Amino acid sequence: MTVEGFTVFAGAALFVLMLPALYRVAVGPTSFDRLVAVNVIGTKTAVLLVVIGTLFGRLDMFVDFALAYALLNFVASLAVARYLNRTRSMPAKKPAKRRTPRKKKARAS
Amino acid sequence: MKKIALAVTVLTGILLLYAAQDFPAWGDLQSPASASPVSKHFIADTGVDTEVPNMVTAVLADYRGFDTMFETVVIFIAGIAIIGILRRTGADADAPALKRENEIAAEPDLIVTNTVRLLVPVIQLFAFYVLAHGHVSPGGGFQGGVIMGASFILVALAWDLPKAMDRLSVDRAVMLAGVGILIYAGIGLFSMLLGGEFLDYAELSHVLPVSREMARYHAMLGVEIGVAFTVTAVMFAIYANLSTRGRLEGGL
Amino acid sequence: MFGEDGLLNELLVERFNYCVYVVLLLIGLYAMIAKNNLIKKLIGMSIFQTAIILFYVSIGVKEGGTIPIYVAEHDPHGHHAEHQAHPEEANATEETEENATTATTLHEEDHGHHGPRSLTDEETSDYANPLPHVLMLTAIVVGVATLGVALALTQRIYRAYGTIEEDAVLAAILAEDASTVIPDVLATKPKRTSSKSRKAKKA
Amino acid sequence: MSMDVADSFVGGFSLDLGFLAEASVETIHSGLSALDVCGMILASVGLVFFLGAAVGLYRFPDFYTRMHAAGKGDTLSSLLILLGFGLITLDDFSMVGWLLVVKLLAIVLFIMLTSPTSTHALMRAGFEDGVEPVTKGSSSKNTKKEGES
Repeated sequence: MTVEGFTVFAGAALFVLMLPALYRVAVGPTSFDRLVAVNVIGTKTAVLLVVIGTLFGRLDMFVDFALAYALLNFVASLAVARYLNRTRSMPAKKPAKRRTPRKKKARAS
Repeated sequence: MKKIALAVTVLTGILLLYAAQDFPAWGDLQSPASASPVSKHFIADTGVDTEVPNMVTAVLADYRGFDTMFETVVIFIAGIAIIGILRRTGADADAPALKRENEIAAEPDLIVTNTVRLLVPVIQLFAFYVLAHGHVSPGGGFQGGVIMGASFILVALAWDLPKAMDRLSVDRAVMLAGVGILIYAGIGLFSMLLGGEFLDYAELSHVLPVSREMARYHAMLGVEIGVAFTVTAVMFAIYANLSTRGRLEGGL
Repeated sequence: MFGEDGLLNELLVERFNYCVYVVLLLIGLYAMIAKNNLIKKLIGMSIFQTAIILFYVSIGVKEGGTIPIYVAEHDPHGHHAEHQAHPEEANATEETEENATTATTLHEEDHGHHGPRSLTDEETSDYANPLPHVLMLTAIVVGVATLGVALALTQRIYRAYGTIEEDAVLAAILAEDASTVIPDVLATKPKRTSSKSRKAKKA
Repeated sequence: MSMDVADSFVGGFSLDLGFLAEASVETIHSGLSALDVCGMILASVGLVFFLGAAVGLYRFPDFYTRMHAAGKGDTLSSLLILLGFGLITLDDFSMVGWLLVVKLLAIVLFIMLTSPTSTHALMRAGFEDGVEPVTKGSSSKNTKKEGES
């Protein structure tokens, strides 16, 4: 196995393993589940950028992308966490939250 | 309504896919965009003209400098517009009605605040790196400005808005945004004074002890600094106004 | 169907980037038209923008090309780099004599030029087209500014009408149009009605 | 000037022009060095951890356990993969290789600090919002109820 081959494999594996997280984003019963999954995907995107940089042989450029992406990902997830922390029982949020478990129930049955 | 929307969408999609057959294939070297003399010139001669290795920065700040300047003005105007739209005046000012129901005052979280306290200087240093190193690696005024603005937003997120406004108040941010545009336009006007055209950085070699190419190189850095000022200030102003619905107090 | 000249081959293999952009664009378009919630409309607008950005950037791609930043040997400040690169190349040229000779001649040419030179057509095709990147950089920034203004307007609408559902906002505007006695309402709630009637006139 | 220093770093870079196809075997890596092997092992372990995180995210019954899987597995796997690729990049010990490793370490440090922090913030937000954990005997009924409380 060459380094090139391993790099391609690692990138593909990262991408494929993001799919369960994407599933959690799509159906996660609460919005917090979705946010955790989004956070995971964001972190892994930064890693994926490093992998792509290795593949292209321009890692010195892609490292900057990865760092900036990790930073903005942190800001985003922190912002949403703080927002949800502030707005506890916002009236408009309740029906949305109620709807998702029901959907899941319907799918299970 | 939904059916009409679906029909319109599908129709558009069919049209677009039909048109896509005539587009150049993926990675085609002979596609019109790649084969045009303009793009070839940008790739081949950027190094000769400006000595900047990063072509994107060179095209952004030099070849298309006029465009970027008014881009910066657009951001500035957007910031002012947001402040103007959300500002509470007259009878609106003391209307309390718009607090969300059961809104609680979020305590600053110990872990989050300590992490942010640790990270903010590093992030700002990274912003300066991205700004100053934008000629050689990916980066430049817009990116550096956004990262810088993010550091202020991070402070506002971890504690609350007033803590961030101690460092950069919205009024000062608007001023800073104006200063950024003035820096940009000032460099352009200065090169005009030196006998060139507006934003013709090469003329700056009359006052800088460098060659004409390196004058463009350094003037680009100055221009990017102006852009970074504006973007930093406007990003923070947008966040401050949108997150508090124009009240500029409290946390997110 | 997936033969050399088939339609699907052309669309899905050679031009898959356009398929991706069309799908994203349609999602955005549908959200903008059909959704009732103004925030969801804005999300649709954001997706639409992303589709356009993807389209432009994918046009700039070249087969086998790298990102539009000069690699070390084309770097305008590469004189230093070349001196450093020399010993390594000398090590690397054990394989074939031809390689070594071409490498040295190339370097001699470079030294003759002394400083940056403009790239040949061959080398030009090694880099992605920078122009779409620049255009999209500015487009992203303008997109952020537009999105900010749109969000501010949405907040303003919420402040005036207490809802961001398009139906409800339109209904409120219509009801007001039908029943307003302007001076009367002005006297009680000056700010609200003025902004409302302005909106109504626009509508 | 710092620019010149940085450029000289770029000059020592042996992995120039990443033309994937032809550059792959002959010019860059004729064989696997010990560092390459170490890096590949580290990155593989990282991928295994990420597999654990992904499965946990998919299968665990409630918010807190999912967060547990995501917070720990995600952070550790990112660190391992980044370090692994740092070792792979380092294989010629040039100046630019060291610079890259330092930058990668910066990312590692950054993720190590931020990922648990954002996980903690999310966890706290969820807890204060009243998301209820699965308890013994409640199986998954409780989690479904939680949205309605």
